[in-house]
Amino acid sequence: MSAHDAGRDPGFVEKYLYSTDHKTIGLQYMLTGMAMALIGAFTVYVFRMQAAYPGSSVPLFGRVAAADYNYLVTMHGTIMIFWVAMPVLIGGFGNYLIPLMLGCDDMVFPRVNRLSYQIFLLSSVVLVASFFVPGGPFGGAWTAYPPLSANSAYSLTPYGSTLWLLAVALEFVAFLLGGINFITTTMNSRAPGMKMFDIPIVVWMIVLASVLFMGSVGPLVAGAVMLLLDQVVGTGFYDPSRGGDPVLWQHLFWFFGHPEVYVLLLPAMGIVAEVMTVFARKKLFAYRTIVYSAVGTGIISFFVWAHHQFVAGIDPRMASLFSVTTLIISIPVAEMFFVYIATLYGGSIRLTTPMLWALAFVAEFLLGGVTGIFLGSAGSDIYFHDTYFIVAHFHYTFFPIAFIAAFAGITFWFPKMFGRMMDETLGKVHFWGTIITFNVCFLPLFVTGTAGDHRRVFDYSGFAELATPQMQNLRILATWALLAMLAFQVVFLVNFVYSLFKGEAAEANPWKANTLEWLASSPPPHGNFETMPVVYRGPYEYSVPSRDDDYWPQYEPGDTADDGAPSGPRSVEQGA
Amino acid sequence: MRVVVATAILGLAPRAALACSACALAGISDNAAAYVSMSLVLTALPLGMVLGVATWLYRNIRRADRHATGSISS
Amino acid sequence: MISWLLPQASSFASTVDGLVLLISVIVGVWFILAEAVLFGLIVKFQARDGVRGRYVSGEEKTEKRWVSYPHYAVIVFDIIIIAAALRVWNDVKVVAPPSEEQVRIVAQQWSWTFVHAGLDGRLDTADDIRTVDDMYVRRGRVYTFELHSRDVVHSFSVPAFRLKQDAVPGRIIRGWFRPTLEGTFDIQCAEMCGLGHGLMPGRVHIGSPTQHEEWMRGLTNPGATARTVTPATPVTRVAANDPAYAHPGETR
Amino acid sequence: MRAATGRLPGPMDATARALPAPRREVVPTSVLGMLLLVGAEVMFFAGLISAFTITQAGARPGTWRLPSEPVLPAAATAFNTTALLASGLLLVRAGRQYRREPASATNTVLLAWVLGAVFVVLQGREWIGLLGQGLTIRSSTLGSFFYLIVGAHGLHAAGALVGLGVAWWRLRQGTLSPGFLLGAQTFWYFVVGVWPVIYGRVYF
Repeated sequence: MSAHDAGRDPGFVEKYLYSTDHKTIGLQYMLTGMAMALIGAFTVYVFRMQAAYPGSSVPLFGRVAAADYNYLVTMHGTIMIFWVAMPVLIGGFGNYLIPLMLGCDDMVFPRVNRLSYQIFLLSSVVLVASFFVPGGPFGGAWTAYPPLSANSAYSLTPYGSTLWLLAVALEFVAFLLGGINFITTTMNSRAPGMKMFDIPIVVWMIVLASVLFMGSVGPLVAGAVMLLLDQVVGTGFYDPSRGGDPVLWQHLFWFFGHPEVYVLLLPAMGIVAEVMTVFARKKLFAYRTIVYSAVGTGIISFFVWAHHQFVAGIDPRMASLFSVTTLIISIPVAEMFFVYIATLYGGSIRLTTPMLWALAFVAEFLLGGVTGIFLGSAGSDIYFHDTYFIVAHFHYTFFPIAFIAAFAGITFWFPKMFGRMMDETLGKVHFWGTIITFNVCFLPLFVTGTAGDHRRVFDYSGFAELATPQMQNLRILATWALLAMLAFQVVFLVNFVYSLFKGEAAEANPWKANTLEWLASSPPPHGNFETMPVVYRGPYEYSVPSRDDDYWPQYEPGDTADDGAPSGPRSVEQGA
Repeated sequence: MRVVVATAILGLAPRAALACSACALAGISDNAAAYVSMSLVLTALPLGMVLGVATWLYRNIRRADRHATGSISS
Repeated sequence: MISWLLPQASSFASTVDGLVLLISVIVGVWFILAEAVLFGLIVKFQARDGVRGRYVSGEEKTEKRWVSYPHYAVIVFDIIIIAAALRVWNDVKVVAPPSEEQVRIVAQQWSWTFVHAGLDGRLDTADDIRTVDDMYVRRGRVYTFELHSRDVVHSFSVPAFRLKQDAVPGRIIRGWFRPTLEGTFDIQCAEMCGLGHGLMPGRVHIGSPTQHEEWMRGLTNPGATARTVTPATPVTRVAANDPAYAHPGETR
Repeated sequence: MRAATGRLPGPMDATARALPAPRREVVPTSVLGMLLLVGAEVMFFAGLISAFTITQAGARPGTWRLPSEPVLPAAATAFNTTALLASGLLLVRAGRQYRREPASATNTVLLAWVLGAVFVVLQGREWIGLLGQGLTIRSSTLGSFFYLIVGAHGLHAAGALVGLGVAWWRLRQGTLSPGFLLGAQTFWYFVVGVWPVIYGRVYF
């Protein structure tokens, strides 16, 4: 507890709404993300109902017109990526975990951190406000290709598209400020004794993700400013009749857009690593390999963006080049997954709810990963581009990232965040309900996509090849699975709220884990630790043979490895 | 072998590029060149900057670690 | 695999399908193997009383090889896929056979206009035939197309051809196809192009040489050319479907 | 043992806020934070410059700069550029003076600030002139890019001047923390350093 705060009870506003405490900010990010997820879920419910039963009146919404369908798919994509995955994985877990896991009291720039959340909240408000302006919200897909997005004569949403763009730009500023904090804190505020390779993987991953984000977001912000000027001032940056170039936006967008995939993937991988090692009681297999693979993934991710534009009219020779780099990125990512699977070998696996989510992440993401090969290969992307095959592919990557990994993290750190355990039975019902319905929902979409079903189509009746009863049955199957999946999320919400008030009280380290956040009491007070921890070893010393306990916390004094000369666990490793 | 042949075709016969929008308009080959060169700049710049900052950090972290251990032994 | 769901109506359709099959086999085997190992390990190493986990750092060479060998295999398969993918890409998008027929495709919100070269085989002559939403081509001929857009980015997609190409305003994009199957197939707009994006269907009619000639003659005579002046069908359908279209900008 | 006493006294400990946590600053926090921001800003300007270059190369004849529009005053701007560069050099000098004896840097910081302000004011005058001659943000693609890029830089310069001004005020009051000065310096170097690139690319 910092000196000026000691002995003073902050009021409600200062404690919960206007706090500089990283834990409060992290939870604010997470809860805002969860609230936005409800809007994202509602949009998908409406447009999937329209896809399954075109023309019928959707309960709670009414009849879906073409413009409604377009804005619903646009908002679903935007919200789920920028307002759910980003705040929960980066803003939420990043803010909550980094100072705790590094063993310090707060971020290095606490007020910048608060500003980051406030800007993010403002961006959410702007986005939600765009639902209520004349003309309706923006409906030009989350990629917002101009001239459609640049000119309201084409998009017919004069205010919606501007508010959408403004919201996205504000959101980027928020995460930029957050990223500065994450990186600086990790470099400068580690507990004494914590070397670079004693940092838990999840912190590494969030830091690398922030580096990727900050390296790639600039050009998109530049492009967004240009688009904003096109919309508001009437410049012609993307208007070909006035010397502009519409393809330029695609480059600027995807230059950010593809690293963004890894910005989200890496934190999810980090969360899964923490959960897996704890519940397999295993040291993480090849820690350094994971860090290096993540760095490699980050570097290569800057060379792949144009694979989103194979058929967009770019130079076909350039497309060949990007096809090669895209397949190369499968190498470090595959390496990470091999390492994760290898971590299970020789473990003592406990299938608790967080562990189930973590294992499901690996199992489900594998399918998302391998189907990406079809799209990275320029030759087959000609066919698959903008079909439901792509939709199914990226839901097999983003759903594990934004939801499965997030559920793993929430169920794992819930005792730390709120001081109470979550209910295991409800957790498992929620897990199985979500996983089964998720697969039933998206596997049919691979089939319809392969049959030529293209995206964002409000009504298939004009397409003889797509309007067949077989295709419609698959769509209806996917929609019903989606409805069931949404229904199962109620179980999670009930569990969350119930456990928040009535859950079994949690001790400081209920999972017998090694990392520093488990030293603090549950929930940790402002300032985090009663006495600041000192780090003696790496974060994954589970099942060390020479010890009675099968875990060995980082903060527990013991055989300290001196520089260069491995002792304690490291000598064991050499004997093995 | 096919890769070699393909690369050779791509390199030697740029005129065969048909779906190349950037080559289709008169005088627009400048545009294609600008796209390629600016892509290189945009890709190399963040990597270079990150590499620079990372090197600087790495040196300082090593010095800090050495300093720390040194002060203990003394 | 795609051919089970959709006919192969162009000369390169089977090439694309072959690539998809190759990738499916390779990644399918990998996927099943990886899942099998994952589930095998989960089942085998369940927590049991009195059995502790093993201490494996994974930093030793002998341990690492269990990850390295599959990793080298991934690289090998990547190279195979890259080679195949580039060959197909090259055949479809980079190198074209000599042109035999020409057609100009103009995309706009929300219809397709096709300018057929007519009997003289050249565009921009008096006998050009313009049709809306219906393209007429002859089986077995190499068509080169010019893709234009009048307003926003569209994408000319013919699933039965395995062909897709974006239409970008301000640019002329060229490509080719050779129809190999007679019949009528869907044309889609595959890029979000606004309100009527989902209502922008077109059809490609592939005919035998005699059928095609009949079409050409039928479309050239005065009675049939009236077709070019009818309003694009999707626009009227959009208007009927959506009140917002009739009064742009008005609150719904 | 090693770890328990492993706290490295950072160079800024004397004036940094009282930290209860034993922090090990491997590099000055404010500089690292500012460098990360600057990195993202450099990418922002790189995006603008690349958009400028691509659009210029792809523009059809007559759509880039209308014949009625004035040529950008490269020669007059050379003077502004010199003022800005001189301001950057002065700030380097101020930093050295500050490390020897903080109070001695006051006038150098002020001079650097004034030169920076001269740059911003002269750029503003240049804009007024160009607007009068018919080059507006909507008149042509060149106009759009000119006002966007130079304007974005001008905003950054104005923001950096506020920071530098606060640094000068605090220096005079004797309340300046080294971290604040380092942060303000880093950002000003970015503003100065990115300008020659913009000048070379946009004005010629």
